[in-house]
Amino acid sequence: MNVASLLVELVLMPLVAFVVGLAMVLMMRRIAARLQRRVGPPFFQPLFDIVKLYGKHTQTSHGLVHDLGIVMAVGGYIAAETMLPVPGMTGIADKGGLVVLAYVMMVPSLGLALGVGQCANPNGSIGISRALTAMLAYDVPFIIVIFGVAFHFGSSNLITIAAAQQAAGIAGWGVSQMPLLALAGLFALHGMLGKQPFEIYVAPAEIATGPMVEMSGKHMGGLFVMQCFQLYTAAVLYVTLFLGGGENWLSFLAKSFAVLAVPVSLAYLFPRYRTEDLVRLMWKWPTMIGLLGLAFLMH
Amino acid sequence: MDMTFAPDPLALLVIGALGLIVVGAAGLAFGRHLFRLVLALGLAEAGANLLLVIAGYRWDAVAPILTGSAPAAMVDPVPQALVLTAIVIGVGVQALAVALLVRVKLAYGTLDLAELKALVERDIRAAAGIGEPDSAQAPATLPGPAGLIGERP
Amino acid sequence: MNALVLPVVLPLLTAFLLQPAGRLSAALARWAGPAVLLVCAGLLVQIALLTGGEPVTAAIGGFAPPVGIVFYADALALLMAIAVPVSALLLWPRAEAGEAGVRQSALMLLLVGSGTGMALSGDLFNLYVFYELLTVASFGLASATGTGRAYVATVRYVLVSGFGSLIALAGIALLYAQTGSLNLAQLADLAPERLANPLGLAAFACLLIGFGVKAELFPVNNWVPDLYACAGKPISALLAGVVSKLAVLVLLRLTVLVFDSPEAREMLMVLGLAGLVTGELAAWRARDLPRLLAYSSIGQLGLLFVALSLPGPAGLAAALAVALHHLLVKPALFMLAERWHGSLDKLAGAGRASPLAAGLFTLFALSLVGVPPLPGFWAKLLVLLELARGAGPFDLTALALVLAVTVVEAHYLFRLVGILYSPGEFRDRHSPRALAVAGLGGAVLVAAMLTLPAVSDALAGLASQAADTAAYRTLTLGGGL
Amino acid sequence: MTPLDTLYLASAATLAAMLVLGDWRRAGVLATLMYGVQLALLFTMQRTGSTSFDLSALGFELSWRFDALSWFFAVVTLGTAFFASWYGAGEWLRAYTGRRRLFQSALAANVFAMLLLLGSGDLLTLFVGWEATSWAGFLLMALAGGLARDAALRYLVYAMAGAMALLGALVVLFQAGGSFSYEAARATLAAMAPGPLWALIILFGLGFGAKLALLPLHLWQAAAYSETPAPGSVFLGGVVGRMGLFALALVLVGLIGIPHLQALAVPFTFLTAQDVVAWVAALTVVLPTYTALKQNDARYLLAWHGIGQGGYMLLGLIVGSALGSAGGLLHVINYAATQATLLMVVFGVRHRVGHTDLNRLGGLVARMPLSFLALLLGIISLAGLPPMSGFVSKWMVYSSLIQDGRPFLFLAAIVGTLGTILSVYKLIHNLFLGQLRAEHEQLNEAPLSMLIPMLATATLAFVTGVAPGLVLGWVADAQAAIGLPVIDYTLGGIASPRASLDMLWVVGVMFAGFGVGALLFYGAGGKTHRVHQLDNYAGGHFLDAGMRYHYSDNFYAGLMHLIGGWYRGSFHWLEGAIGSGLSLVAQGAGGWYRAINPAFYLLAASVALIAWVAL
Repeated sequence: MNVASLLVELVLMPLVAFVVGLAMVLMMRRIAARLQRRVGPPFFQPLFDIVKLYGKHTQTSHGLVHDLGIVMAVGGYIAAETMLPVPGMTGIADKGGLVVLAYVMMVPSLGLALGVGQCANPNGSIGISRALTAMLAYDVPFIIVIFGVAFHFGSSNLITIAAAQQAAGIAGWGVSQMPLLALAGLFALHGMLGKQPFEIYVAPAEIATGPMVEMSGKHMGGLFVMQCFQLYTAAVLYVTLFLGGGENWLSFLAKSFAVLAVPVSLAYLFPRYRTEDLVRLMWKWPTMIGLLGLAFLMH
Repeated sequence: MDMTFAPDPLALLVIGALGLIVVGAAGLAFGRHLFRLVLALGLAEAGANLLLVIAGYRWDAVAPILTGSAPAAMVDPVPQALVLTAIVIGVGVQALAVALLVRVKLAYGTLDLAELKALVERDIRAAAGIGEPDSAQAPATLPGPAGLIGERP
Repeated sequence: MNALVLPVVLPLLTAFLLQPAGRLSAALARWAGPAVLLVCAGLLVQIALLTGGEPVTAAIGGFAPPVGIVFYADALALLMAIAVPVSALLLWPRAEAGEAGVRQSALMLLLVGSGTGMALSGDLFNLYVFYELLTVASFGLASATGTGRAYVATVRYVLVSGFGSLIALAGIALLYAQTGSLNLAQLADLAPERLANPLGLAAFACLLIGFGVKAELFPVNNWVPDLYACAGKPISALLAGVVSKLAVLVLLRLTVLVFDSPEAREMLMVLGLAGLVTGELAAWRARDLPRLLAYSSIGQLGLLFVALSLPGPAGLAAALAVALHHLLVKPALFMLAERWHGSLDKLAGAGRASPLAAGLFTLFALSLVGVPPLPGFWAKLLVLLELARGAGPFDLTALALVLAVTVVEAHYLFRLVGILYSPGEFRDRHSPRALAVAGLGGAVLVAAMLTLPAVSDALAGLASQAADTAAYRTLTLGGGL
Repeated sequence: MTPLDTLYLASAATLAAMLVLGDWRRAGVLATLMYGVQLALLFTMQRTGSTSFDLSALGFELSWRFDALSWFFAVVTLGTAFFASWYGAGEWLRAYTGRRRLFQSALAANVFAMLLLLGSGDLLTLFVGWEATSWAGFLLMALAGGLARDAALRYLVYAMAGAMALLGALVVLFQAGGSFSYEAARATLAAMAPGPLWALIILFGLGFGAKLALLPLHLWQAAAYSETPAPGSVFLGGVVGRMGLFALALVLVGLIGIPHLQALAVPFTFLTAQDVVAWVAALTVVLPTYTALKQNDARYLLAWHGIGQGGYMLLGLIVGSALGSAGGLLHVINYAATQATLLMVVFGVRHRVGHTDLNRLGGLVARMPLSFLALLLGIISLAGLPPMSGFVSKWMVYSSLIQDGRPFLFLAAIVGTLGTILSVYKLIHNLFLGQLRAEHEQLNEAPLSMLIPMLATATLAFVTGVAPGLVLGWVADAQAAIGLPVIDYTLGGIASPRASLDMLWVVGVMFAGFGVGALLFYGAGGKTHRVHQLDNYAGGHFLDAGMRYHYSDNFYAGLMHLIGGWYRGSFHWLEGAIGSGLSLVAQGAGGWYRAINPAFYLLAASVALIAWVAL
């Protein structure tokens, strides 16, 4: 691959991710609205939200680290998108791989944590403490899944993983080969997103207690952008690992949206988990399912 | 040894000598009074000396004195010479011990070993400036690794 | 070579003449002792130079062995014999005026004479007599401080060593009953046929216990802590340093020449290990320096017995290395304890008050623990290598115990070093003589480290000579020079 | 004179110079320069090997030589010494109240001893170097007195126990093979029966593990490293524990060999010796890391992490594949740079504030921005996140575990990393973020003499993260020296079909992403208004500076609610139990000597026995 086309891909991949991510946000909000018998927001609402937040007159910053936190949060995901192969584009997926991606995805969280910490609001710090605890919770099943997939396909290169599934057809997909790991992965993915019923560490409903407490204006806008990327990344990663990756854009997008839509619809039915309960849940069921899946896989 | 009892005089003497040593040792082990200990030592020493004499004794021989006539079978003279030396040494040591006992009695007013032990222990501690010994129930002050600091709380 | 007799006879003679001489002139009484010791040391050195380390014998009174009493001086015996007057000179009691001073000097001379005799004698009963003489002298010296506790500690010492002597006497009786001789060379000749039986072993056990009292052998060593805590420190240094080594020398001759059987060695090793473990553990809990050193001395001598139980010249070399190291280090440490006698916790600040003493203590501690490249390490290494060579379960247990106990040793010694160097109120400084003795010990230690190849060659020579039973027998029984 | 001789001479000269000139005002600068000279000499030396002097004592040959493994560890040693000494050369030294000469000499002695250890050409020399390193370390740890003395004494117990285990192994090996040389040992070990081999592996493991602070021999390390004066702590934390890894690499990998370990089964189980070592390493990763999470002193927190990071190195090494062992070895150098950076920052804070209590600091980012930057880079590297070097080595370890098919070890490794992320966030949050205390409002940035080295090591950690190929060559040579498969590397990392990594691109894209993020943030939208650090509201109330609202104590309350009960202090209990047990025996032994006449009981028994034998 020549450098020029690679550069084009590197620019395009985050852009596509952003647009798709906006649509995903819209979809999630629509689903929530439908479940609550509401109409839901209009099509461009996510974009309008971002624009509105950026355009606010009062923009309060608590210092450079506060700003840089947002920069890291957004920038980290932009980098992550270039490591996720999509139909027709692989970016630098061959130079990183699954483990690198998993760790690059932690950089935005760290950025956010730094930004919140600088705000000197104890409620924000409590939110970060919860968020990191939650990360410890959902990462355990997540890494079991990563291990299983990488071991199964004999590589941690996402391109190889996707290609192997596509070559073997649906029977060769991760989800058919390792259903238990796929199930565990779904749990972990959902925990990672911080949506109902695991949203306590984001605490979107309680402004005063949570990481977002000092976020407003551009900071909030940046986090909104990050959320788009986050949804996209999680969905696409799952599709790549278990659902054969993207043969073409149509099936790829359909699978990605489905990955989000199905569990979100189910999860809305559950009440919110406390942090400790989240940890307990994640370390119990998905971890056990994942380990069982590994046991099947390795014998 | 066969089980029929034929009183071999030599064996009887050896048993007697060993018996003296054992009796003396028992006295040393169970005695509580210093003077009794010294006496027990003397008893045991007599046993040891007897053993040495027996080592060279022959029933069918004469005293080892050269008289100029044809030498008959003689008792081995060396052990007897040795025993003489040993007795002298034993007496000297016992005299010294008794002299020391006098000093001890003057210093502490008692010759009871248990009492002396406590007094001396107290004395040494006082001279060194050490408090009472640790109770076994207080391991926290032990000088071992158990008493060292852990990580900061 | 009848000059060999002089270093024994001269001090004894002077000891008895000292009392009347004291009446005549105080100065004479004061200086006669050291002068005689100097002469003795000089004589011995001259003999050593003349013989060049080759063994020589001397039959006393012209009676040829095995009937007469014989002296046997190989390099090892001469080394020990030289060590006696030299140590006594270095540790000579502080001059007291009048009767008491004269008495002490006489006792010291008695100790030196009998000690030299022990080093040189080649006859078991003669050894026993010198041993008793030395014991009596040490009773007097130990109780010389005149405090009540010194008397009590000495009484205890008298009882234990009295009992030890009679057991040794019983052992001698057994030996004589079996062989009809007490000459070591002749015993060595007779041992394979007459002593390779339970009775021989019993005789060895008796002798071991008897001579073990001075050598701080378990279980006849429980007089040690109290005595060293109560007696004057130079006396403790002398007893722990050179006197214990003389007893060890006797046991060494006995094991090499007479009782060279696996059972005897096993007995020696078990007792040595028991002493090693109990001594070091007790030292770990000791709360004042003199007793800490006393316990540690018991432990060190336990190691020495373990080494002594190892067969062959290599085992002997290991034992000699440990013995010489201890001979060098322990007296120096006791001299340092002269002023550091209180509770360990009260020594804080001593490092600042007398940096030289603290530095020397640290050096000795490092060597005792066995930190390379100090001599203590090489001594320990030799012992360990010989233990590993045996490789039986027994040897390996001993190996593990020696290693484990070293950790304990390091802990209590460096806990103390830590205390010495921590800030505190302790201000006592050492007497120049104590510092000089300790400094000399340290200097010799460092010199030995720097000339390690030469020292190790000399050690191997000593060991092979001492292990050469054939030479001992032919030389002694073949008549003197 | 060989290059190695020159190096030893330079190192000895440094020690001598510090012994003589240690009290001089500029002694620190001199020492730094001399360490620099040593480092330069090392770089001029051939990496694959050099020999030095031989000695002979008691019939044993002692020889010193360097191979690529020694060279690799020597670079880390001298590099850490150089930066640590620089750190302590300026204002720190002027403010230091302890004995300077002693301190400078102790540091130089440590370096010299470690070089001697690294150059050991046979097992006896290895032991000599090992002891020298242990005692030099003890000196450095103990010289601050007080708490440090107690911690050092505890270290000494562990170190001596380890050294004695090692000595035991050596003498047994000597008698089995007749020589202390590596070649003889290799041959002996190859032919040895499983039973004795297990015994030797355990003894070597105890011996070297004590310094590496492998579980369960880890309790001494945190306090001993933390209480040492700043540059000493940096040096100890950065590199001293790695000597244990060096020796393990030399013996377990170089002499015994990974295949032999794989073939050596634990009786009655399906485990092999390799599994056992790997699991010890994995537990060393996990447990100390979570102990670190509970620390309230920044130095202790970092020191506990140091123990855990040692586990990663051993884990990678013992996997034995080219990737894993390279990762383990690479982590040595990465970790040294990282930990040095972190400790320098923490001690910089201590220099300014006077303590490192995580509950009594906060908000220092505005006061000490450069320190913050260095700490940020450091924690990213310690947590093993891109773009820092800590990520690269950990990635190699993870990937090798995946390739080797070891899910639980992988899980343990990552759980350790997650714990690290949690606790390093606590570190940076409690130190630099959150509420600024009123008494710290006028605080200055750390002095330049301390800032430059910390930024330099942070830069090193960054550069070797971006271009790991710069140092992977050293690692590859070291692998070859102990007979491991050699890693195939590029400038940016690893190129292999099973797991590839090109940090040049990854970091490039990350920074491009940050650039875009910054552009989006600063280039678009309304102008931000920056409020003062002390201008805060919470729950509608103005928070004035007199109110303590920094959320610091029990930072992960929710998590601790869940896992708090798992901290049982079992190792402390074990240590205490051994100590008390020994103490009991010791009391018995002391009682034997203090009792009135026990000897006579025994003697009476023995007389009876002899009488029985005689009759």
